[in-house]
Amino acid sequence: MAKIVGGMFVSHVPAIGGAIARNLQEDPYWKPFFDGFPPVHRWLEEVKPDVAVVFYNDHGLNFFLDKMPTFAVGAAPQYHNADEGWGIPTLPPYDGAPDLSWSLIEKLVDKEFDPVSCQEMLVDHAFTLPLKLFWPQEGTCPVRLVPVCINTVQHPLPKASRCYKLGEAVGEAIAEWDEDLRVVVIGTGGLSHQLDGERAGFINRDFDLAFMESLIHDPQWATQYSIEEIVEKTGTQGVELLNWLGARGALPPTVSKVHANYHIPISNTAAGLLVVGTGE
Amino acid sequence: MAKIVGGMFVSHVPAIGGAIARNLQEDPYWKPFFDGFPPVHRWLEEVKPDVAVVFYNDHGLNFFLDKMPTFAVGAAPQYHNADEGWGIPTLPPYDGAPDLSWSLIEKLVDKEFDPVSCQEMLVDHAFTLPLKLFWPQEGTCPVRLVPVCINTVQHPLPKASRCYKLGEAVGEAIAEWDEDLRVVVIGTGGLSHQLDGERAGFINRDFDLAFMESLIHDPQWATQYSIEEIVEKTGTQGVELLNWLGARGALPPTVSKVHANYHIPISNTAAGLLVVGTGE
Amino acid sequence: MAATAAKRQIPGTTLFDGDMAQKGYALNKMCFSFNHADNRAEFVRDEAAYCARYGLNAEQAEAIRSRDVLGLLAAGGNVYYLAKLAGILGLDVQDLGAAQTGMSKDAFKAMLLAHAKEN
Amino acid sequence: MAATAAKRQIPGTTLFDGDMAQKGYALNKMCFSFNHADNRAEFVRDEAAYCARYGLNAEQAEAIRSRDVLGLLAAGGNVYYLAKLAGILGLDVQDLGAAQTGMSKDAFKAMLLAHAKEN
Ligand SMILES: [Fe+3]
Ligand SMILES: [Fe+3]
Repeated sequence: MAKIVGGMFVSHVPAIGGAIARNLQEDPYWKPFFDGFPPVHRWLEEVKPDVAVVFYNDHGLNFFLDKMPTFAVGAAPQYHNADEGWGIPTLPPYDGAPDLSWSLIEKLVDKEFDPVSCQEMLVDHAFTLPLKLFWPQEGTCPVRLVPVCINTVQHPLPKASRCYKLGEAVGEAIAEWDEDLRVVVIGTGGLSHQLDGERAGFINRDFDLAFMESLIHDPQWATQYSIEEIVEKTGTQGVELLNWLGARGALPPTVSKVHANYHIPISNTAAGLLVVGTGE
Repeated sequence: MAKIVGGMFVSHVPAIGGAIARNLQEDPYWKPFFDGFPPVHRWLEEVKPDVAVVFYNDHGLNFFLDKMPTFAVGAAPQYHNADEGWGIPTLPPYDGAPDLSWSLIEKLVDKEFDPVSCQEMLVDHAFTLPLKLFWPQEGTCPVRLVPVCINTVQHPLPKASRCYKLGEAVGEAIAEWDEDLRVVVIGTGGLSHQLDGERAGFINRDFDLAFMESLIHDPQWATQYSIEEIVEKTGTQGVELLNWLGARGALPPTVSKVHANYHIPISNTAAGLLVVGTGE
Repeated sequence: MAATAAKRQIPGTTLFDGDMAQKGYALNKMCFSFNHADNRAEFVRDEAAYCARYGLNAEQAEAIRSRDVLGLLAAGGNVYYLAKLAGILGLDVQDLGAAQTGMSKDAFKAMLLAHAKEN
Repeated sequence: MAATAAKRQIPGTTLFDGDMAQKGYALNKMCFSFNHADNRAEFVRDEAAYCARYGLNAEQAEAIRSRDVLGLLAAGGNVYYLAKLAGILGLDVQDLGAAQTGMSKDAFKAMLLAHAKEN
């Protein structure tokens, strides 16, 4: 049976791609951010996941407003990254786990979720950069992937509680998957930031820290808030924390903290990093 | 407030497009099918709908397996028909009702449905031919449209009960819509037929007639069946009756029969037609 | 490992699920391209080259070459997309039905009509 | 009639909902095209012609011409797509932030840093 070994949560910002490409890990601006990752690398060497299920949001690479899914699940043999228009290097393709993907999709539909199934799917920086941060080695990513994309672009966005339930259903489907796999769930995006409008530059340190803490001890805490409230508290793009909630929903109620980091700012974003283990 | 005046349910087959183009309404093969529609035209002149919400399935015109929605809702100002590859004439564009569409999408997401929103959307024969049968006059269709597309192509398909609930949520959203509109809901597809496999040509008259009857007096009757059971009883394409269930879900529990017709076959399909009124 | 749980067996019927979709993706993508007249014309001009461009495997390419409808289905073809191929080949759904059931077209049409007389 | 129910007011913030999406579709579609280098080059070659080809309205075309970030948002632009336009113009998110808040870029960056010191 497949086992979930833990959850990894991290912000994503295109500029991280440029910093990696230019080896700026020790640059004073970037060091406090990149210094968060060595403990994560050590943990990954211990838990040795085979597969990662990645909850993320697309930024207009694979999806446009002509067909904007609330939830989309990749079911492709391979996922390609591509030019997003802001000049960061394109990363090599990722191997999929399509049988597992289909099992998730079947169980989601059975539990009255209405996912889009994607047998071809471009993955953007929200997917690729967290993987590169977690597995920085040259070449292809050493785990097989299942992308789960949540709409954070076009309102109405799915409610926080719905994203959490989506994660719960994903977690149950993984646990029922009859193959001896070690699975890590990943949530990317946030934390507080706002790129657009007169409130651009908005950051809410208190909320971010409370949210990160809640994922360890009170995982449904943030589901009390409406989407509008989350935008108010975290910014128009801070709402990407929905991806963290989805991933957290897939984990058991009790987890233990492996590592956390929080740094303001990279670009306009409060960068969070959290890793939790299930003991598997 | 918007009012639902009734529901219209009809099979769709590409060949109907050819028959209309060649004026075969009086041809012996087609006459028993086309003779079903004059009573519907008279009813439409009485109830005078402004808007039609159409539950249908796409046959590989707008959606492919790279991004296959479970449920998709159109939110475009206009919907275009296009070449589907089998040589039937392309029909003129349809006016949308995007404000109503967005209201539906918001309420669906609030009720934990996960629709795809489509601000551009090609509509295929499953959408265009029923409209042409109901409103055969030259030129553009006289009602504004909201397309609701249900996946009947890529299994897992949404359960019958889920499609019915989708319809219920659509019905509630229409009732809450603060504009003085008369709305008709339409479900297209089925009834029993199977195009593929050694069982091609399968038709189940008893089930079809029971299903049509159930929509009047026991609308949730078909939701007792799993997708596999529906395929077994109605064929691989008979499962398109999910669109009828979606549309029926949008209507009040009690409706009155306006007109029905059932004819075997057109192409390989058992053709059903049912119109019910709400008394509005 | 099969992507899907134990399946209900329906005689003469295959549900187009994740297993079939994985198998047939290239074939179905090619058929989806037939929404455009230019692509249909190009397929007609050189079938084999068109199949190769879409990366069809040997089983799929041979099923196209031999007009083997059941073979196309077994190779992962979905009938909603294959119907666009049938359009190019000038086959209607009764031709397809006859080919799959081993009946003559007249017998297949008579069988359809007979359903109207049931009970 | 507005497509959406009465909205929560968040200062300096507009949710990209159905009303905004309807307004901004052409603009966002143009920005989505900037995923391709050829399209970016063509935009640079003749901005006005490129805007016209995507059917931008006068308000949108003028906001592009005058590099008016708040104007682009008011005209229905979504920041996830507008960011691709910013890339072409060589603007980073701090340039955008400065433009929208009326700060200098240095002041905007200092404001971001100040959040790290809160409490
Ligand atoms: Fe993001
Ligand atoms: Fe159909």
